[in-house]
Amino acid sequence: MSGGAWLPLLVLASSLFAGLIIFALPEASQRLRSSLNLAAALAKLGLVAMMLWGVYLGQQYEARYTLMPGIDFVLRADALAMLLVTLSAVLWLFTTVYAIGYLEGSPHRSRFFGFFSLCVTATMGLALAGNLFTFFMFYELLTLSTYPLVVHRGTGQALRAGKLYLGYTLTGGAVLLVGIIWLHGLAGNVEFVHGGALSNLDPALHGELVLIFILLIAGLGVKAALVPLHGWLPVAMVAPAPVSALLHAVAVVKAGAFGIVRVVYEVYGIEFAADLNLLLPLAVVASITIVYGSLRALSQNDLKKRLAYSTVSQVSYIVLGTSLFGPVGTIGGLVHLAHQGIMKITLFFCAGNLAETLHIHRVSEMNGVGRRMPWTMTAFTIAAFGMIGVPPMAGFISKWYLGLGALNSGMDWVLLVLVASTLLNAAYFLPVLHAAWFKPQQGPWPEEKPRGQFETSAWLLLPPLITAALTIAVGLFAALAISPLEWARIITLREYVR
Amino acid sequence: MTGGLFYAITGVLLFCLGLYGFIQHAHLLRRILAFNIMGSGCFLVLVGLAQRGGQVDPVPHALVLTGIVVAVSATAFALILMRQLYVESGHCTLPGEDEES
Amino acid sequence: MSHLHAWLVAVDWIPWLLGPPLAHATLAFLLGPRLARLLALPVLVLGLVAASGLALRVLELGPQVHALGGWGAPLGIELYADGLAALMLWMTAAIGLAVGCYSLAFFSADDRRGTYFWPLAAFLIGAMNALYLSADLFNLYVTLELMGLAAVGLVALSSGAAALAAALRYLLAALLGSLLYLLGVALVYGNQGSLALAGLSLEANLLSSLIIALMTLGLAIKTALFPLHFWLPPAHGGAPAPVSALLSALVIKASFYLLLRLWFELFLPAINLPAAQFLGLLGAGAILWGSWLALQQRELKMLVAYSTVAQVGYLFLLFPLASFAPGAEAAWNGGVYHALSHGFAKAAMFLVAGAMLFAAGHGEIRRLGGLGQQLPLGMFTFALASVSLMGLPPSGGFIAKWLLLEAALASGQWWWILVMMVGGLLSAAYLFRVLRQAFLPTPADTRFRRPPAMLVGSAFLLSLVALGLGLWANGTLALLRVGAPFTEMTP
Amino acid sequence: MNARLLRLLPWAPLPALLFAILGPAGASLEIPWLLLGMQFGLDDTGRSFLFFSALLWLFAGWQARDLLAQDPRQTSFGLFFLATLGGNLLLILAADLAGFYFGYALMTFAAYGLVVHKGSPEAWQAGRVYLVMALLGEALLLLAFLQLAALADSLRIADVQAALARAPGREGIMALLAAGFGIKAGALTLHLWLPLAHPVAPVPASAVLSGVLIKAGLLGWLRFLPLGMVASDWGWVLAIAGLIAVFYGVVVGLVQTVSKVILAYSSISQMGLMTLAVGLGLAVPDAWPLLLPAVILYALHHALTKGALFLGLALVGPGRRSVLAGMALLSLSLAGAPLLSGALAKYQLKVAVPSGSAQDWILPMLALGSLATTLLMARLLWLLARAKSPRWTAPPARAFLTWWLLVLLALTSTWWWPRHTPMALGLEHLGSAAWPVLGGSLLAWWAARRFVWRWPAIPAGDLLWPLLRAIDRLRQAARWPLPPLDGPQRRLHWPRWPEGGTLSIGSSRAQGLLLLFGLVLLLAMLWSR
Repeated sequence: MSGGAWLPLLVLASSLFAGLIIFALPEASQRLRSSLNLAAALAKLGLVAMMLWGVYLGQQYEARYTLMPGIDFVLRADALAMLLVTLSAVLWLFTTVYAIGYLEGSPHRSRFFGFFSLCVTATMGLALAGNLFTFFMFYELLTLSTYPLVVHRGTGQALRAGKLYLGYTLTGGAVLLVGIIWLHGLAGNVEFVHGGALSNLDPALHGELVLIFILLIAGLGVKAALVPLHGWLPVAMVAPAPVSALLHAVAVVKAGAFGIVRVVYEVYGIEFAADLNLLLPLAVVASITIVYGSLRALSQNDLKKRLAYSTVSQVSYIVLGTSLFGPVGTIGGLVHLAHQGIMKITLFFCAGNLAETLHIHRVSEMNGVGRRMPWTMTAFTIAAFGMIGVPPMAGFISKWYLGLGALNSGMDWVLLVLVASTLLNAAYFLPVLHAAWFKPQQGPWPEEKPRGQFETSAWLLLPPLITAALTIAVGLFAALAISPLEWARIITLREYVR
Repeated sequence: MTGGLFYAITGVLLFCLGLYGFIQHAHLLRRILAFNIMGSGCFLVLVGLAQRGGQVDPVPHALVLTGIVVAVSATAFALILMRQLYVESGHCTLPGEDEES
Repeated sequence: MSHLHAWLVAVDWIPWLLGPPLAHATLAFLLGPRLARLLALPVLVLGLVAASGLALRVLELGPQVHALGGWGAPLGIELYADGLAALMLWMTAAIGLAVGCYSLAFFSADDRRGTYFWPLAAFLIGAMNALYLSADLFNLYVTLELMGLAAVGLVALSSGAAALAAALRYLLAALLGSLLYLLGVALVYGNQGSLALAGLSLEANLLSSLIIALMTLGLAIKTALFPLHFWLPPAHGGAPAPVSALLSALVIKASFYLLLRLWFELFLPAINLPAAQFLGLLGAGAILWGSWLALQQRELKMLVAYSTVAQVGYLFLLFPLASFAPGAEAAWNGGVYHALSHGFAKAAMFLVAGAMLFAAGHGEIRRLGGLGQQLPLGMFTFALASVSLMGLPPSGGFIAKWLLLEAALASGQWWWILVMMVGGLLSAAYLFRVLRQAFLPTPADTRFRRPPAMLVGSAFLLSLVALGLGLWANGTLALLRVGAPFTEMTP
Repeated sequence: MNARLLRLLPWAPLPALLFAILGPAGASLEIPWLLLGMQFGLDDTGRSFLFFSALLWLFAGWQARDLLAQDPRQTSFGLFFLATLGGNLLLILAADLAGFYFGYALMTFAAYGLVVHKGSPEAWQAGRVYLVMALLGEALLLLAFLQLAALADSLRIADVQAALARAPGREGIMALLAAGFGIKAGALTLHLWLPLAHPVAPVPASAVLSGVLIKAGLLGWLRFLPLGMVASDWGWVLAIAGLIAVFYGVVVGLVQTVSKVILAYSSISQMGLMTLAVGLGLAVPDAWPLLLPAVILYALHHALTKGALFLGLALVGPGRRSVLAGMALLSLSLAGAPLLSGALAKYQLKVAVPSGSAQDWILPMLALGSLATTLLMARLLWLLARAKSPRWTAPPARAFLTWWLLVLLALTSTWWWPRHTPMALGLEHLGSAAWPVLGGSLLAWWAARRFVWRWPAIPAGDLLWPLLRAIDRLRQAARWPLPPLDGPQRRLHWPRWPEGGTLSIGSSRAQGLLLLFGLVLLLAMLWSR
């Protein structure tokens, strides 16, 4: 069954054209820009919902265009793609709302929102990409469209961060490109297929395939912030809070992690990857990243930096799940793709609220902030507990499936990694919560004038509250048919049962 | 050694001589002259080598004529530029290259 | 639509590519700048139509031969157009049109430089068209020389000793290159008794080696291959922006085109691996050294000029990669594609650099902060062009890089992969030196002028084409395959 | 809103209480779309735990309403109180792994809010220790749960338990479970947080912490360990640890000077008894059918009694001798004095101890444990009687009323609780129940006269401090890259250890005390034979 090609294209176009129009808007036409942004986000959400329903019913949406002989540009909405697409569409809406509030009155908003939309377009594109070539196109587009967001403030620090970001991601992109082309040379046009397409290649090529795998993972690992390729991420947090939220939750790191998922499952095929003994090293790298990121997060006083290192750690859960052979681990990795996004975006929203409302940037300044901004800190608390993996938050579901997956695949030691990470997560989140809720405040807040009837502007407050509610909901109602978990299960079914 | 080959070898020698001058000298006039000597060498080679078969080949003649036209116009252009440079800067050499010999 | 299509295919466009520019040049020279300005757009549009028509014709009917005035080879001049030539012609026409529009705004009607710009530019375009269409070695020499002289004249448009010196340096280099080439031609004729490219083929012997060395060297000088690039930065960097665009985008491509033709039609039987690798090595040197120098530049246009030095290096990677199968076809395609996309991107970049200079009143990169607000479309254009130069998708540069990498992997020459990766990163490094200015606040002492819309607009269109080359590779490559030396390998 | 929250607080556990009493046997509910497919069920064990938990929560809530009426942070307290309550009830009712874990975690984290409620440095320190250890426990449990779920391929706790009994690698999982729940239950060496955390919380919170929350660990053991299914040597480890804890809690508790700390150590001691029972059940599966009701009964008794004791602390004040009398009754009950609820619980335990060689040394130890408890309780009462709180405002009368109601319930709880083996109130049992209490009282009386000022002061948290110091040394030595979690406060209140007067073995008083102790030990062994 084919549902046609127009839907994936429309999904891309909805943010692409919004972005282009926004570029052209004069700085002053704020209302128009905001409405356009929101309208585009809502339109995209609607389109994605349509597509999601179609995919659920087993329809195929595919747009194909031959770019070069032997190389097609393919957009295909399969179940796995829809996971990231839906996540991005939902979180884009919230982030847009948040960004409108966050950047109220600051300069260069046209540029900001323009690139913001481009960034989402790129994310959508790489989610929908039907082969490595298409994936790479959007992967690099993402790099380019996020750079202006990272350096948006134009300070020296931001520019340095941008430089580092580019250095890492462009190098990663180059390595990835080599891997893709090499693979292209060996196997022709590598489409993403359930179960992978490489297992029937000549066994003599297996050595090369291992090398290619290393190249691909190294290239993707930069964005996924695998240790030791993670250096850009903690620095890139100088960007405005909505950007950090987007980078850490949906766009950049997810691009890397998602790519790894695609490579393992739909290029190599998990069984073939297991035959080549590639999974264990991947799991080890992911585990090291998980523990290392958490350890570094412990000693960060800057709140956003702490969150950034936490991202380093958490994103590798996805990679870890990917490297566990067997459906349960797969579910764990995939579902964390969505869960981590929801939780981390909440945390960054809240960090942004603190910075924007009270000019709090450091953990040591957070004493007693819970009483000044109870709603924000409630959202933060929920997300933090989710990150730790406390039931019934989202993180628990991920951790549970990852743990079971590890046991099923015979990698029992992964449990220890999970537990160590849980403890470390607690060790760097709980002091923050303690300071916010239980410590007395030190001196008056810098700005005590209330912004509206809420503790901060409603634009800033609503998104984290909603995502925090989602954090609970996706965990609590994980067994419901519309939850990410169920969707991950559908993907896994299609991945393993051929 | 036929006459043709002799001319050709002379042409090659001229070319090399011109090339040496072109590279060695800094004064622009000398370089332009060197260029002309190189050009002449080329033409000699062209005409000389074409005579191998014994009979006269009309094609190189046509070519050489064309080539001379090109060379003359190039020379003229170069001279004008050089003059202009002298007017503007008072030097007949390119900046950074001093007359040594 | 189909009528238009049929008509485009039916007409023999080759004369239309030569006559109008040359006529325009003559008229412009005789009748002065006002008429030249008036005529410029029609002629350039006609050129684009003709080039498009020819491309379509070649695509559908195969390589085209046109005997000028009804005289065939050897005495008459026979013109020949295959896919490669059609593409180069189309690039010349398209960039020519954009630069023409740009120049209309750039040179005001009473600008002294305009008086000479129009005839010289038209002459340059005509000469290039002729070069792409020529099918024998001597005609190629003549067109090469004509093109060189016109280009030098354009460089000399800027007043001042520096510009003159640059022009002279350029002239001397061009002349030296031409003469080396001419000597090669003479030797070929002496050896083979014919100059028509179609029937020639060298055998592997000492003389052939000498010929190859002479001609390659001569053309390498004209293409500004490292380490013979010394003349390029001052000439390209110092000339007025539209001239820089023409030179950097088109002129060096013409000599490269010639080298490509010779190497894969005339030289192929006589070349050996070390020679090809040597050219590649020089290309690698160009990539690294040119990028490194570009990183050091303070002036915007000099940075762009050194970027050309670096980008030329990629062109020369074609030789080691395409000389020996496997991967030869991909390398060939990639090299040509790089020439194309670099042409559009670099033209856009130089044009927009001119607009930036106009807006800021100076070209010092460090003080360009705030341009992002003042010239948003300009900055965007620069960014688009940069994307192509960095070889990032979706752009022509990316397709080129992809094909070259594919060839390198297929033939196992992994060292070129490293070079290309490092080169790509270096180009990102120097281009982002400019792009980051978009995010800096405006310096206090800078006052911006608003450039005419045409300046940025034409550059923007060019950058879009550079981008479009990445999206429309299929058609472009199909055209390139017509008459290509590797057709036997196509599926 | 704040006042209303507090006013409504006590009624929150009421539905649970009613359900525990009236709920149909074997009631179960499955909500497949919740979490990982949530299941609830009410078995006999669950009903007992639900009953005493809800009951104690009810009373604690009542008292909180009165005691915290002036507290500026009463809303915070109320919210954490409710959250802890919710977690507690959920874990009791949950019949699936994820639901249980959810409740357990909710309870653990919410209780942190109760522990640090006062916001004093001591509270923070206690909170940190509590949290670190609780997290370690959660981690161990997560390890165990994941393996269990993988083994059973089901999340039903019953299936999981059965699967564990069958599994070839069960010993490791059992160890994880024993340790993980042991932290909550305050098992020996895992109890370090308990004497710190229980005392710093507000009185109503302390009551539920000590009365109910530590029982969650016990419930975890009951639910997950393959008790009565398969024999494991871990059982002996648990049993011995429990037995040692009985005395360890008393010994360290005796040297405390704060009444709430004494109660906390008493909890350790009492939980030791229950640990012993669970351990025996694990070691000797055949004994479990008898041991299970004993454990449940004991848990019921201890929860209500300890809760009442804690709640009573807030009511003891000048001119409130009657409260002291109530406390004395509760203490007697705790020690196992005849006719009170503790005696029945202890008897139940005694008869359930499996026959065989174990009986020979366990039964005397139980008697001795009663004696020790008596000593500890005497110390408590002695402290309470001497205490002079300068600023003490009497709670409203209804607080006393409800407390007395609770005392009544606590003293008689095991008598009317239906599920225990009938026991005659024969004199022979009366005697065996009475002598340790009598002996302990005498000993206490004598010791109070002689050793009042010469007790060594072991800081609350006992082994925690040397442990922390060792970790700190290690960190300094190894240049650990991690900074201390929370800067300067780490240095707060690190008691020197031991501090205060030392007990010299060479002194005649000490020798006398030791002699007496040995004598009583001998007696106990002879009598219980």
